[in-house]
Amino acid sequence: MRFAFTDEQLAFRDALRDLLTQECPPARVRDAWTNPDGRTGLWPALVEMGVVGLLAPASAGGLDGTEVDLVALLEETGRHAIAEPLVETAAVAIPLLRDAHDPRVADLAHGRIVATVAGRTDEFVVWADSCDLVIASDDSGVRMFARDAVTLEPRPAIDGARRLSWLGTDDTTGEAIGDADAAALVDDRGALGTAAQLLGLTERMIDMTVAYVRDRHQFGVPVGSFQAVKHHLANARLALEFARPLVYRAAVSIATLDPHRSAHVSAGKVQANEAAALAARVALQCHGAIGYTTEYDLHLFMKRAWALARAWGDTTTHRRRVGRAIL
Amino acid sequence: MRFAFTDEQLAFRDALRDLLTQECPPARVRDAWTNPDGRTGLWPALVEMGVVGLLAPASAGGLDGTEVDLVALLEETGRHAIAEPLVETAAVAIPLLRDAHDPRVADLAHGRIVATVAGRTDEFVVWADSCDLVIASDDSGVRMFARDAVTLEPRPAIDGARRLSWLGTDDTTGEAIGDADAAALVDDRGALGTAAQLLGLTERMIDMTVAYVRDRHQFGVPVGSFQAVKHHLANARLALEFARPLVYRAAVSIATLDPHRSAHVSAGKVQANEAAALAARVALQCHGAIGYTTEYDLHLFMKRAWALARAWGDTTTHRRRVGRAIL
Amino acid sequence: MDLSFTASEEAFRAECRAWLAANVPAEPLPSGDTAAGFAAHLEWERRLFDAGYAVVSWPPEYGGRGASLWEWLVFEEEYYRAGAPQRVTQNGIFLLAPTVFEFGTDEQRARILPAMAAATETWCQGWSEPNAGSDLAGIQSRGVRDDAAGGWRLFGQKTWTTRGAFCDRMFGLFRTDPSAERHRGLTYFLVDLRAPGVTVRPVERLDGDAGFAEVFLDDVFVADRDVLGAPNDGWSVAMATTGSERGLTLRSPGRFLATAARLIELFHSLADGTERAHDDALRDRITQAWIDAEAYRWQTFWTVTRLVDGARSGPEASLVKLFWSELDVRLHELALDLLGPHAELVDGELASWTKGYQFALSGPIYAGTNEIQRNVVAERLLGLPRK
Amino acid sequence: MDLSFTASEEAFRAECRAWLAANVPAEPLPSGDTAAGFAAHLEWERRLFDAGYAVVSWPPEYGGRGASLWEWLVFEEEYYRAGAPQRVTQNGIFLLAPTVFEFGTDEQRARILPAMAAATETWCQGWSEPNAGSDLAGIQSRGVRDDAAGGWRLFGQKTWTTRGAFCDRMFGLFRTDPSAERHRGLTYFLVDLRAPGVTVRPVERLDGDAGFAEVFLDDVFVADRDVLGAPNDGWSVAMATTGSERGLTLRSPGRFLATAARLIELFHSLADGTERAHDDALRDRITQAWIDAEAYRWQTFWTVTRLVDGARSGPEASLVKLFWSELDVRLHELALDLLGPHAELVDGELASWTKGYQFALSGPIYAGTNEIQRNVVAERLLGLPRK
Repeated sequence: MRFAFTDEQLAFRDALRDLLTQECPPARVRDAWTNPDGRTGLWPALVEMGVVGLLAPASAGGLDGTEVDLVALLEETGRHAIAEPLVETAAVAIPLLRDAHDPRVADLAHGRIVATVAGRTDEFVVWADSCDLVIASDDSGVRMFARDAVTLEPRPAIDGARRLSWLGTDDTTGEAIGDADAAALVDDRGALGTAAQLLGLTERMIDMTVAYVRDRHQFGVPVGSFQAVKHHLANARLALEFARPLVYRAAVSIATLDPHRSAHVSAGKVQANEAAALAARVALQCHGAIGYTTEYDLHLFMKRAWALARAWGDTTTHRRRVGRAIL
Repeated sequence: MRFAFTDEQLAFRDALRDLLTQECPPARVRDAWTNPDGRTGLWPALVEMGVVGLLAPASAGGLDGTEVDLVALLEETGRHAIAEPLVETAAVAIPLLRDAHDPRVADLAHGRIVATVAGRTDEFVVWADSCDLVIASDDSGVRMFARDAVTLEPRPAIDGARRLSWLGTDDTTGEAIGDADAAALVDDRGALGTAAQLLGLTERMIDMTVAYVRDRHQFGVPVGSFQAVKHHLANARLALEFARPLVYRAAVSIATLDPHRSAHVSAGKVQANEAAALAARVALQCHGAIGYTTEYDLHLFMKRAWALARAWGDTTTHRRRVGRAIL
Repeated sequence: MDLSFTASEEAFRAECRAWLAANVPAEPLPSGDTAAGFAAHLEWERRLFDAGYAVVSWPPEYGGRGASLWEWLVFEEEYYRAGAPQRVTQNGIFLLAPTVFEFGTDEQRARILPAMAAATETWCQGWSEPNAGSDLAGIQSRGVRDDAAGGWRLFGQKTWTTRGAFCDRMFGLFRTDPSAERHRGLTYFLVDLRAPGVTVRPVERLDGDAGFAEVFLDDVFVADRDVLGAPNDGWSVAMATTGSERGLTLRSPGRFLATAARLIELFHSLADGTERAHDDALRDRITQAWIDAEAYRWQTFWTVTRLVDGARSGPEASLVKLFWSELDVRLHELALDLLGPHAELVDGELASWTKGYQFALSGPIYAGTNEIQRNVVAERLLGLPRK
Repeated sequence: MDLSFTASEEAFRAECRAWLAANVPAEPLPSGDTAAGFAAHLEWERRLFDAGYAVVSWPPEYGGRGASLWEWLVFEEEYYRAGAPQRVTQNGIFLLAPTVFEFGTDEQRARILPAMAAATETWCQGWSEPNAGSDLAGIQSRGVRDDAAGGWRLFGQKTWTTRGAFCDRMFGLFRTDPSAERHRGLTYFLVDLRAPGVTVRPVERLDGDAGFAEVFLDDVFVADRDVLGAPNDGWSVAMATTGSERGLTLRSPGRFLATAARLIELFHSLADGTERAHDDALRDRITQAWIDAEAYRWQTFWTVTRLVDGARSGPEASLVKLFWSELDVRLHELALDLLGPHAELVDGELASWTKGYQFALSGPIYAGTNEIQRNVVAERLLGLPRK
């Protein structure tokens, strides 16, 4: 038993953190809201660093990495609220195409093309306008489409960077790329990646709030010296502490194709959803009115958290999935 | 619209409060645990004051009162945690016998006999050993038995004053005393009476805790000056504030035989259950270890609250009853 | 106890219901927190005024119809039940008017109240400042006496001024005696936002509307007739719990009853015929939200009975604020849980829930955070020591 | 990451499981918080010791078998899984022994630890006093130097001493330098409860068992060899987060996993074949409790990996205490909700849940209230200002 990242994994994560701290300040996330594609423009850097192609075979330009390597990186991208289809491409499409021995895995890993993915119960896809491939799954399997071969109807979302489209795929031009088991794995991978990003978002919201309440004074003392504020933030930290291990465990379960991986992923997504939802509430409440303006950065992280806590399966969906496995 | 007790109702309540403050200090509740009958010995005083016979006709020695009069009195008896089958006799049996034109209503009102009652879903009756009549109801109607005509199997309860018995009534010696509608009314009356007592218990637990945390010092200041303690107690007070009106409204609904009375009673019982459960948690937590001993009085009230919050229908039972009415 | 409305109250209810059914716009108005939406809402307010429903509980001479507190509650229930537009005049009507009734001169009442009722003059609140939020006594904006001109010159900055970008006038507290301590030395001013020296900067809220404003004051002249109450007595004037006899310190139960009813409709429209219709967890939560909305209604009736008997609002108001603000969040959270992935959308008819959720989140913050309200309950209702 | 146990750990698990299956009493022992039950539990503890399972992570010379932290976790999982008796020796093993390992002399270790492991000498904790609960530095009981006799004379009162009525000895803090401030001037003593001058008064707990005691000390002599650490240094000795290398500061996940498993069994036994089996609200809550127990397990594994790498426990321990204590309450509340009216009974086999609920309620109070723990998280982990 050794439940920790390796030094190499931590070094990779730290390098990504350094990159994103430099390249993805909140202003860049804010810009994504008004950029035509809703994205932060970080794709080339993520490709260059090997994040995008992490799970691709070395022969396809990837790093032959595992979900355990990836989960630490996705957590960082959540912390910085990057607006990129990274979960969709790096965590879902690449291993899907890799397992299907599809040569386009190299195009994805090299950043020549980008993919977005809808899980079995999703009606919407994100950032499809700027993607080349659209992958859609249902209970019978997974199909892949050229972007132009599907109907995309844009729908504005609460997180202005997340460009959602209603996805119409009645079209029969898609290629079958995976069977029912692959479709289940698509859901698990998407939920895992989202859960990891939620961990990073949760920590970021806590950190921003701690910094604010240390600085902000009312009644002659820092707001953060009030016990009610302390306890709000302690509760958010508590939720994070008991979400993280289940998300990491789920990463191992997917990497090792553990037969119980779906329940493990769902348990992790439940905890990550709940931690992020609580952190968002606490962050807004402890900030007060300033957190309620879009001039302040908190909303960028809060709205991403709201969106991701419902993406790839909300809390009830995942809790029930666990319930069916254990009851 | 006038949603308040009359001066007469308040004067009656205050007189009862004075009586119980004098006659039913916590020591008397404590004694009930070891008394052979588990009771506080207050029945003659309650008869004398007219509390027991409140709903009985004047011709039977009662006061021709309504549930609105009664609810204020039952709240007081909850505050003092009296251990008597008052809900069973005064709130349920007397109006049942009154409506059935049964002459024994006068015996009950005069305190010559005492009744206990099991609702439609109850398996246990309380204080049956010291009662003369045992009333049991099911979906088809209500039947009444002499105590000796039923099988009673004592079961020790968490509130040592509440003498519970498993009730066996396969016996066919019971008299039919009410139809299916009467059985429904038995449940509503029992739940209303219990809810009223829970309000009083809730307030008492809050009051005891406020007194304790004002007095108890740690770290050189009163424990009650800590914001976490303040907020715990404010939450309990909040729950009480929004439980009370629904219990009173339910009393009016029964008194006026409002067609929606069952939903009103259930809504009141839900709020009273939840307020009492929260107040018990908060009271124990704010007291700390001393509240965890039986030498201190809190446990007498807390255990009564736990018991009554499950008696005559727990929260889920009543919430679902409301749900079926509104959804 | 008598829990029925009188025949005349029921007649009033029927009249309100009929008028609202005939007049509430079929299509929701654009958000009142945008320039175009604000204008559309003002039109609605004026129709409401013309029909006599703008301020039902005010005396007729100021534009009301002298309705009783019970009638006011009936009107509010019907207003929300009809899905009628948000009241963009509410900060004047609910926050300023009670103070004008209690502390204003006859001249001020006659000048201010009818125009407010008719929505020809709209008001925003200038309480908060960058360093005075929960701690309102930290106000630093100041008023300097100008005897020659017969008034005061204001300097400073107000913030989180709801709809400040669209309103005509602002009521606010300014420090006029810099030597006085905290709560003392403040004066309650009525400021013309079109006056020279005023700069209003719209600030976007969570939901993307410019619902807030920052108001900068640089040597803004306010005449003596626009001081409410005595100079340096502004704190008492602002904090007096006034107007309860007109329902003006109450948050109408109609709002939450209507939200609960819409939530139940949403449940039926999304769940009926599916297995979610039998989802006990969902049903329990919706039921509890409905019970809570009912509890709020009956707690209000309980309070109103006391007010009718002549009681004044006290610290119990903090319990009320805690309850409605947290209930409103729960109601909207439930709706979003029902919507599932659609909760992410901000277009379409269901998006009102997403917007409503964001609005609900402000409830536990504004008008005294819920942390402060819990302190008030503990200290003033339960008697716990401040220190 | 490697989330599998080694072959030797698995073999150890199999060995523990087999021994427990063969030896755990078929009928639950009477409560260890009664005189008769305590004696019955001590018999069990001695069997455990004879089989080498009393203190698996201790070095062999003190009665252990030098098990690794992972093996300790495995043992604990199996112990709770088997439904084996509560450890009435735990306050010695978990609270005193780590301090003896770190601060004791060789003589003290040799004298104290083997007898503790063998359950021939039992220990209770003498921390709290009537005026020193959460604020432990408020201790007033005192120790007076007696040079002639080569020791100290103790005076005062200790309270909430768990199983103090049955134990042989007590470890506790006493004020030995009355001129020193609060945390200073305390000394850590080991007191023989049979010594002259000691009076032990049993105190009944919520569940009716005499699980607490008050200990009165009136001129009780304690020799120098029964001082742990240096005189006047008792606070540092008591507060050092010690023993983590033997798992002794961890609350075993096995306990909550076993409770969650029993809860699921209870659900099936009461609900299967009834409509409650499909009650989503109930199922959701049970599922979440199980997820939380799993989260606790994996958070522990995460922590243990760090400890194995040489880290020491820090303020994260407060998060752990918050989580397990509140989870334990939820697990038992759920069981009572399943039991319905039967939750009121204190006899019969299901009554263990009612008793367990009452015990669980002590979790958020003892060993530092959860309010204090949340302060620690906020101040020491998040860096919020104390004042």
